Amino acid sequence: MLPFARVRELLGPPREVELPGGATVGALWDDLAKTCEGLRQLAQSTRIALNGRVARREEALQDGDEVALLPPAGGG
Amino acid sequence: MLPFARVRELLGPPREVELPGGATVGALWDDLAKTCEGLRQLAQSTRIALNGRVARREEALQDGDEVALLPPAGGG
Amino acid sequence: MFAIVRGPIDVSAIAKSVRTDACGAIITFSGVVRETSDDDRPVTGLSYEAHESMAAAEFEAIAQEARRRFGPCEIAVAHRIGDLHVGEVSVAVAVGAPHRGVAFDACLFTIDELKRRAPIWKKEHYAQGDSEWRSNPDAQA
Amino acid sequence: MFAIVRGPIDVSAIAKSVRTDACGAIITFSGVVRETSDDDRPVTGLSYEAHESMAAAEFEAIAQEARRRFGPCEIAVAHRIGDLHVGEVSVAVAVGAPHRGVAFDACLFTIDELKRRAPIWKKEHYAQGDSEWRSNPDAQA
Repeated sequence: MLPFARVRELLGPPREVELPGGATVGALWDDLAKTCEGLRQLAQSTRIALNGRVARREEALQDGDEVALLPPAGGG
Repeated sequence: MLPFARVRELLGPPREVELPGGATVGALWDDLAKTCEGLRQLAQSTRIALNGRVARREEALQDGDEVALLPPAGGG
Repeated sequence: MFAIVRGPIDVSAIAKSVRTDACGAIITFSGVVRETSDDDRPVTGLSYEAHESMAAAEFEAIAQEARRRFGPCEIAVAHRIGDLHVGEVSVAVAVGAPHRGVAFDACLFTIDELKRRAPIWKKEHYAQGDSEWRSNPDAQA
Repeated sequence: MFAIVRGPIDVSAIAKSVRTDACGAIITFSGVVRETSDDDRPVTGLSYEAHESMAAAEFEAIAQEARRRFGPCEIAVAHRIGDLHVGEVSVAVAVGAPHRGVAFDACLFTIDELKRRAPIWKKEHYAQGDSEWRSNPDAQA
């Protein structure tokens, strides 16, 4: 789980996350948001990328997947 | 008299020109064009600058004036 | 060249990388750290971070889209991450094309799209001592 | 800086000259000698000449007009004269502005107007051995 920018400041540095078999991208988000009020407020604006490409909530996770949490872009 | 680009190739390098008192920009052009068929063909496209600023044919010349002959621009 | 870099950006080198013998025009855009924020607060510097592999891939996707839209051209993009002072270059885009119209269009499109969709983030550090993550007004949601 | 120069143009130096602490965007345009003419003849090089004082004054007049039209910005222009080979830079325009919109607009306007009205002339030298004076399609008459 690879959080960036303000999401990283809420969740801390990248870390491994244990999930039940068949868990989805959405389930991971809900799990993280459960204990973090700040993260819940960013639900609308945060995109989630699975192995380097933006993913939908329904997509299933495999062992070793990289899930990145991407706040709105600020580059340039 | 300061000719540039294709006009310079017709008239040769910059040179002093003797004109009767009260001569105009147009009179200088006509004097030069009289003996140069190639220059007559460029009458429509050549602008004439008097002391660094584009001039009309009717403007009178003074001793020591710089008259530049400017073909269409090709810079860039 | 599509890169996230950690040190100063060499804009000349990026410009050179987009020149071919068919090239009649090279445009470079450099984004520079300004002394004031968009809401007019004095700024001392910026920190950038990026999802590096996704950002580089996005630069390349944007460049391909620019070529489809505007015509053949060479495009290079470099974005710096880490801490930057006022006056330093945070991003450079260079475009080489046979004629200037394509080069201008492709360069503007590339920087506009980069700001909208590349996974890069910016924290502004203010003269008053506080800091804030700032997203772009047109960032993709 | 508004200059006619005889040697290679240092685009980085010109870009640096337009930066202020209010500057968030720097655009450079470089015109480069292409290997083919507009009518597709192989080109070995170009020779430029200029009415130097009138050209430099025209650059400055164009820059003032650009600022009136698009807003505050810093503009620099250098045009090289003499003999140039394929790949060499004949002209560079740099614009520094708080935001990129003004910088892009002012840069494009400046090079368009320079080609239209600056007293500079170009002779193309072709691979076949002949040469020709070429004026710009939109040159002021």
